[in-house]
Amino acid sequence: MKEKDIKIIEKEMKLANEGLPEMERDLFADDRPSRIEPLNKYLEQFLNWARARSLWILAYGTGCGAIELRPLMTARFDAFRYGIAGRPTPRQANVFIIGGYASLKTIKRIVRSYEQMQGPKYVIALGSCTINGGMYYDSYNTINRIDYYIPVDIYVTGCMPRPESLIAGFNGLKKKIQAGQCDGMNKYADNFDWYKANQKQIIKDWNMPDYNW
Amino acid sequence: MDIFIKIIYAAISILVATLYGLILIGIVHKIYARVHRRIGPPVWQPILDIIQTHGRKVATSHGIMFFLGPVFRMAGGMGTYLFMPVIFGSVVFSNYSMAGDLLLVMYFIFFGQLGMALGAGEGGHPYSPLGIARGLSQMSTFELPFSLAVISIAIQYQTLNITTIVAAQQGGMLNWTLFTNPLAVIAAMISLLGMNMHSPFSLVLAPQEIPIGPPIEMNGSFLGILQTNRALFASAKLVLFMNLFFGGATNLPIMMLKTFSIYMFSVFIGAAFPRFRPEQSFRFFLRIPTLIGILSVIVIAYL
Amino acid sequence: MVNPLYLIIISLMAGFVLPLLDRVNRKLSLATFIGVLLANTVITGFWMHGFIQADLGTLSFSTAGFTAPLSINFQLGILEAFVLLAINLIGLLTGIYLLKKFNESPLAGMILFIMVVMGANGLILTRDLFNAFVFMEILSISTIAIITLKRTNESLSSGFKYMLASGIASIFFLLGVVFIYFFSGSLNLDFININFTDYRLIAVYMVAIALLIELKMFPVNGWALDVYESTDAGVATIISVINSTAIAFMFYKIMPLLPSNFLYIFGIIGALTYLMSNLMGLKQENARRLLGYSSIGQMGLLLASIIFTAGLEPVLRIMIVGGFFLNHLIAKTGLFWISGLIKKEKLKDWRVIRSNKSLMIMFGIFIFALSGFPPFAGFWAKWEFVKSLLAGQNILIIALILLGSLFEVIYMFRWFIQTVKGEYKEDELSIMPSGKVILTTLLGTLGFGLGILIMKNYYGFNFLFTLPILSLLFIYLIDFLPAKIKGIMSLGGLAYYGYYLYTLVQFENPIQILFGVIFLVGSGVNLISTLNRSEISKGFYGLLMMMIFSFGSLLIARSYLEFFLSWELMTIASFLLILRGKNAQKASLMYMIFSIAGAYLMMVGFGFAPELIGSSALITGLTYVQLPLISIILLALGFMIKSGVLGVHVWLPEAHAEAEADVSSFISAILLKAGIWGFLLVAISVVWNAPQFDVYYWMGWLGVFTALVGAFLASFQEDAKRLLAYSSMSQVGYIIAAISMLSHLGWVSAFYLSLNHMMFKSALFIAIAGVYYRTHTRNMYEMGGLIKKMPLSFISVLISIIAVSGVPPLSGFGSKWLMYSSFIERGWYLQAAVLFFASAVSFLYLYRLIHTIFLGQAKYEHKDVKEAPVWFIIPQYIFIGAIMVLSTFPNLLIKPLSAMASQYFNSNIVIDGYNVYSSYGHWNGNLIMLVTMGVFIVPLFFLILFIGKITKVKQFNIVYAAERPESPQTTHVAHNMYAHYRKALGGWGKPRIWDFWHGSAEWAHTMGDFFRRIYSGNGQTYLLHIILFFVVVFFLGV
Amino acid sequence: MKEKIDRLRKMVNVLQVVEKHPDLYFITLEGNQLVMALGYLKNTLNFKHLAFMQAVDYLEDNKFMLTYMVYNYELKANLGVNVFIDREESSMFSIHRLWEHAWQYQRELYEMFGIDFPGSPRVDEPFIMESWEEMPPMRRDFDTLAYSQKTYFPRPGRETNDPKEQMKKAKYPNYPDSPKIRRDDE
Repeated sequence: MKEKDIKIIEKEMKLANEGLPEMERDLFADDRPSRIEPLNKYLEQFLNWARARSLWILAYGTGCGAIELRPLMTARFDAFRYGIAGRPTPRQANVFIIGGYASLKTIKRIVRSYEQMQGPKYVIALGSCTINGGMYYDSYNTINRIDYYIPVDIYVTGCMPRPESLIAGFNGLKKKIQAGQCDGMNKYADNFDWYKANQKQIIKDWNMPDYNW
Repeated sequence: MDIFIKIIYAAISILVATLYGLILIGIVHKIYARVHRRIGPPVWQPILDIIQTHGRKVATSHGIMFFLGPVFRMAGGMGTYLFMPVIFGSVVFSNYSMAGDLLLVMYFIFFGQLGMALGAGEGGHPYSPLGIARGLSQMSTFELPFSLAVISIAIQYQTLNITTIVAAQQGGMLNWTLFTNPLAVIAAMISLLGMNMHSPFSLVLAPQEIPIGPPIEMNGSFLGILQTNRALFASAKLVLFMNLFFGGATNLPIMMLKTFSIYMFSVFIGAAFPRFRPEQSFRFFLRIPTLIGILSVIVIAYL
Repeated sequence: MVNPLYLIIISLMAGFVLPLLDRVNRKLSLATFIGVLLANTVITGFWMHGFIQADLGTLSFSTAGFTAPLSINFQLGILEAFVLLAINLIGLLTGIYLLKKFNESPLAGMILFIMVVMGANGLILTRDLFNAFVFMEILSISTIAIITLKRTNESLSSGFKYMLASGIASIFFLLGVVFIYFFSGSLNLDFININFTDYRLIAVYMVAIALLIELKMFPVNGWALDVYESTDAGVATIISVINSTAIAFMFYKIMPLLPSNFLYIFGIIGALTYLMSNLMGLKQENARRLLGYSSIGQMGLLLASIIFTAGLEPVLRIMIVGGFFLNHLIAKTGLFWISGLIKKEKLKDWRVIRSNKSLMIMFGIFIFALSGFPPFAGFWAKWEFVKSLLAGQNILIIALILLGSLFEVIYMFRWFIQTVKGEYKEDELSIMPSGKVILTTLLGTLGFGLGILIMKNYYGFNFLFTLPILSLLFIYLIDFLPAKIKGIMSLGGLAYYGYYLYTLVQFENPIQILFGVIFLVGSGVNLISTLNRSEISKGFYGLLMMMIFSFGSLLIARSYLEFFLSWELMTIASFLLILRGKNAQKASLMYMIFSIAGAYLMMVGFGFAPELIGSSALITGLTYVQLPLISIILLALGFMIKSGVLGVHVWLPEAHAEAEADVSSFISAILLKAGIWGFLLVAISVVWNAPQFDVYYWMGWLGVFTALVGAFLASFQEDAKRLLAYSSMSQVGYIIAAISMLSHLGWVSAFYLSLNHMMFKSALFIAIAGVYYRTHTRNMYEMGGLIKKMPLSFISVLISIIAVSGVPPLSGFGSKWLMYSSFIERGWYLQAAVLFFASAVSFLYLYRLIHTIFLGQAKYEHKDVKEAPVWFIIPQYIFIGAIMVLSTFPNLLIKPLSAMASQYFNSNIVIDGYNVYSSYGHWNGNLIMLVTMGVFIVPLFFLILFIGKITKVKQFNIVYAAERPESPQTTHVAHNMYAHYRKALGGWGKPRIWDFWHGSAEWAHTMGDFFRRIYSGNGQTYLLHIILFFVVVFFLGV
Repeated sequence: MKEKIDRLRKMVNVLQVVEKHPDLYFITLEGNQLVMALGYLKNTLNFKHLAFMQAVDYLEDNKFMLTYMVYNYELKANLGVNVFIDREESSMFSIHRLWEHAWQYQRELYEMFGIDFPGSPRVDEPFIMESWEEMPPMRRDFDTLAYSQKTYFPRPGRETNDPKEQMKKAKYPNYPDSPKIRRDDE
């Protein structure tokens, strides 16, 4: 079989959704995420330009770092002037800020929310805990490397990083987006099985579909 | 040939109105930011947002009705706009006002709302019907003072034809309905608060209660269309109010000035008041504004 | 002509001979017994035949070779012959019915039976007062004896009470006779020719009171109830029918002697008896006692009718009195017989009757006959009686009688419904003696035939007006065929009927064609949905066709009676159709009660209306008469009850919800329009002959608030059909308000709305029927997400609700536009605002309907639900197609409708191409459609272009605050969806009208119970009643 | 306070009384008398408020110590009630009928230490450790570092410093050692 054919078959392959009870399998979609190529280079450049100026954060504080988002959005630092706005639903947001440590319980929700975001989507990992576990590196309950579970575009170090560093992170993200280097969505689709295996390794009661559309 | 020119005119008219509506929203953001002592986003931020949402590469759909919901909404906004004359005496901006009168416009507003409600309903998210139930209920209550105001001005001008109503208000500021029939205008302006869904009447989107209500499942281009419509629809409503109560407009700058002022009315009230609970909002509309509306009808019809 | 003496002689002879024959053989005596009764019947039959053949006048037969006044003389006229035939026939049939019993009991029974019949015959025939007394005594004593034959404690005690009462009555009678003789010098009724005024009054008064006591008038009738309760069915028949008839006839004979003010009081007593005994009957649970109350009531009615028809021409009088008499005779005999067959005391135990189909049908026939439904004699009698009472301005009597009749209908139908629909177990089956069943069936057929006879011969109704009944009978004959065949036959029949009406009857007015389309074409399309029935569906198509043909008759009725007849037939058919629903007991009873109340209002309203001139259809005929205000109000109220206007709407949701799925659409879409049609007819009359008082202004308000309240109530329903029912109420409110405007534009919008409502409401009801057929639930919160399973139904519901809501571009907007324009034009500003509010509220229930059923979360149990059956889909799409065509080309409809309305008003709308101009605004339906399509297509293409890669997800793929949904039930927002609105409405959201009607019902029952207490069951109390009655009535009269 | 404890003594066997502070006493009771004592404390001695409950793992003694901290609003004083329970068959009476909110603490203790409270509502539902399959993580014989390294993909190259040493080395080389803080239990 040719490589091309294998790709097509992989694309069409449905997810097993084995974590779900038989009754519920009809209620969840079982499509695999797939790689999406841009239509046109110049159009994509234009869109990236716009994307970089309209960053919609998912309003989901996954850890203690979420406390830094309040000063970021309010009068002191006013991130809205850069086109950074909050959005209450992952369907509409395109930036996901992992706010610090991700516990076992949270990582499940992070994965779900990340998968429910519609690409192109970007992840900012905030604080040391997301990089190597930070001060919780030896905790039984805190994951050490967030990029083993979802693709990350920008890390902001510190414990806690102040809003200024967060804004710096956003600026970095903007530059990356405008340069067309933020391709987390496709990375996730390409390495879907690897990510999924990592996730499943720690989330033992996997009671959701393999990909939360 | 005539038809093609008409279509081109309509397209121009809609484009202008949409851009104007988007800028209007941008200005509102700016004003809110200034009230908060922030700098605020650029006024063209809504346009960037729309490009961004349309630029999403993937989208999820819950079915045909979900797919068509935003289309219905947009059609409702475009239709509402197109069935109104925007600028008095202008050929380009007279739109399709010959298709019907004020009643048509009032009912076409529902077209988009109903379609969107159905689309959001198919999304299956519980917040959608919650928001819609709130929205429909509130809509039914603020329609009452509004319809009383409309009836009042229909009696006043002996017509339901918007162009004629505008024509009757020409020739000086004192000919505006605002001064000839102030009670009706008060009732209508209060119901405009409900229509614009700024706080204290922001029951539908209610970010802290049912974030963000009906469009919670809308993503990508669906959202983009909804946002475009939000701008167009806002300007359509403002144009309607301008035509009915504030003497209409004879050229584009006047139109922008007037609609901007009308919009600021609800914006400032929205910036100053916290949100009502649903039943408080319904009761509010069914009390004072309705009484003012009834009074306006009685004053015009029988006194 | 046989000498009437033979009647007496044969009976007396038999009395002597029977013991001898019985010695020989019981069979022989039984044969003689039947022979005597048969001979009586045959003789009276010959007389009747003779009188019908030739007008012989009245014949007088004297006895003992002398002529009156020297001897006792018998008078025999057509009246006597008729009554004699009737009671002898009943005597014969009852004799046969009791044959088995007589075979086993002592001989005395037979002899006493013959004596009763003889006493009754004598009482009817004789003209001599003292002789009458003798016969009365024979009658009473043999009745008492026959009661006590049963030898149970109850029957002995009731016989004793009877004896007490009849003893006093006899004393009064005898004293009265003595006084009469003393004052006038004669005992012969033909020769008493003085005026009984001043002190001489007491003479006739005593005689009359004696007869009233014997006739069991209120309140001196406590003893009679015990008698009815304790005796055998056959004996009760004798007392209720033979005995009472003879005494009533006696009263008729002494009537000329009575002064008119006393007659009036006696008449009121009769009517009051009817009212009170029916009121007390409300609370009864014992079948025999219930029948007793009914019998007493009927006697009161009979008495009132005898008295109040005194001035009428003889034929009419016979029609009325004879109608009541025969109706009572047949129905009551039949019911008593059935009670003998059932042998159950409690009303609810009568459900065993369902084991015998023909008996059950007969039971229904008797109940319908007793309640005064066409085609039975009671219907015609009541109609004519009310008319004649109205001519005499006796409003009080009408009120008493109609109220009494309403109560009678209530308990009769409650009984009927309990019996027909109650739960019953197979092992409760009791084997009925087939002979008696045949007898009962014979009796029922007799009653039915009699009614038809009156209908055909007295009134000479057109074939078309009997068609509903004939179709019922015909389809009953072929009821064994499968439902599909019957359905297709019905459809064919309906098509031919429509064609026939259109071509041959020649509608006089285009409005008839409009309503013809609503009634007949609408029914035809709706009929398709019934083809889904796979079982035989016994009785369904007969009733359905009866209803549909009645609609047709309503259209072409040329007189009030034709209209009312068709109306009542429609009521019967629709009632029975509703009753077919699984849990329709309460619903159908409420429907019946409200329908009957409405029908009575209409009856009185028609009675007040002036006579029509010529024989054109009502829609033309009514334009030439000026209806008095009272008539307008009553008729309008009657029609509004049928269309479910605010205040009397309580039957509507129940009936819609509980009727079978495919019947509901008929009720909502078409039956309600019958009310509209009637309302329109009244309005047409008003347009030409305006009344002094602007009653239509208030009806307009009523309609407006119906629309608003209906919309609110619909929004708060959990049951899909109930929601649609309230929605119908709301829409009917619009129509009523629009008609009430009495303006051109108003009527155009009313017509437009009527047609539109028929189409979208049919489509909605059929769609919901399809959903119900698949999901087996009506609760909307138990459904959800069916759009993927039933897309076709979804589309039709979608189009329909857009049409209901009035959102452009569909046809609903046309109606809204016309309506608001007309309201503003007419100057009804505040009404228009309320309607705006109502139509905004209607979005609430419409969204709820479509969302909770088709959108949101699908349930596990509906995983394998399929699209509705094709028979449900076809009619929906016919309606949807029609809606779409009319939406695109609204002038197809507006033009003819405008022409219809401009017969009555000056047209003030201008139609220019696709433009419609009113004096206030304009509307171009076609352009709106095009623009809407344009603005719809542009964003659609835009979306398709820009959407990117789209993934179709399933119902649980929702953003659920980073969680996943627990189950569809907890994720679907459906139950109590508008709780916040209800909360906001506060006290305004309470069902006050329900409370009012419940309170009324409660009150009536309490009153019934209260009055029932005066019958303590104690003989002495009864005597006290009699004495008090005697005194009070006397002083009332003086 | 003392008086209250004396009154308690009449009811139950108080093994040990420690006064940390005039407003803070700790007493040790026998496990089977705990519920009775707490009930008496709550209803009669007016310790109306259960501030918290906690467990300490005495691995060496093979015991858990449970501490119930109750508070008296009149005295404005805390009383810690300690009981020792067996570590192997760790189980204690539930007190959710005395203080309804205790069920939440008991659920947490069940999850973190594996101490069972029979009859306590929802005691076996996961509190924060969804899908935890190892031994209860707060037990001292559970090696979290090893578990974390085994499970959570540790990022190589990480350096861990003692904050005190690090600060001293990097910023304040001349800073004197702080006097050793004496702790009561030493």
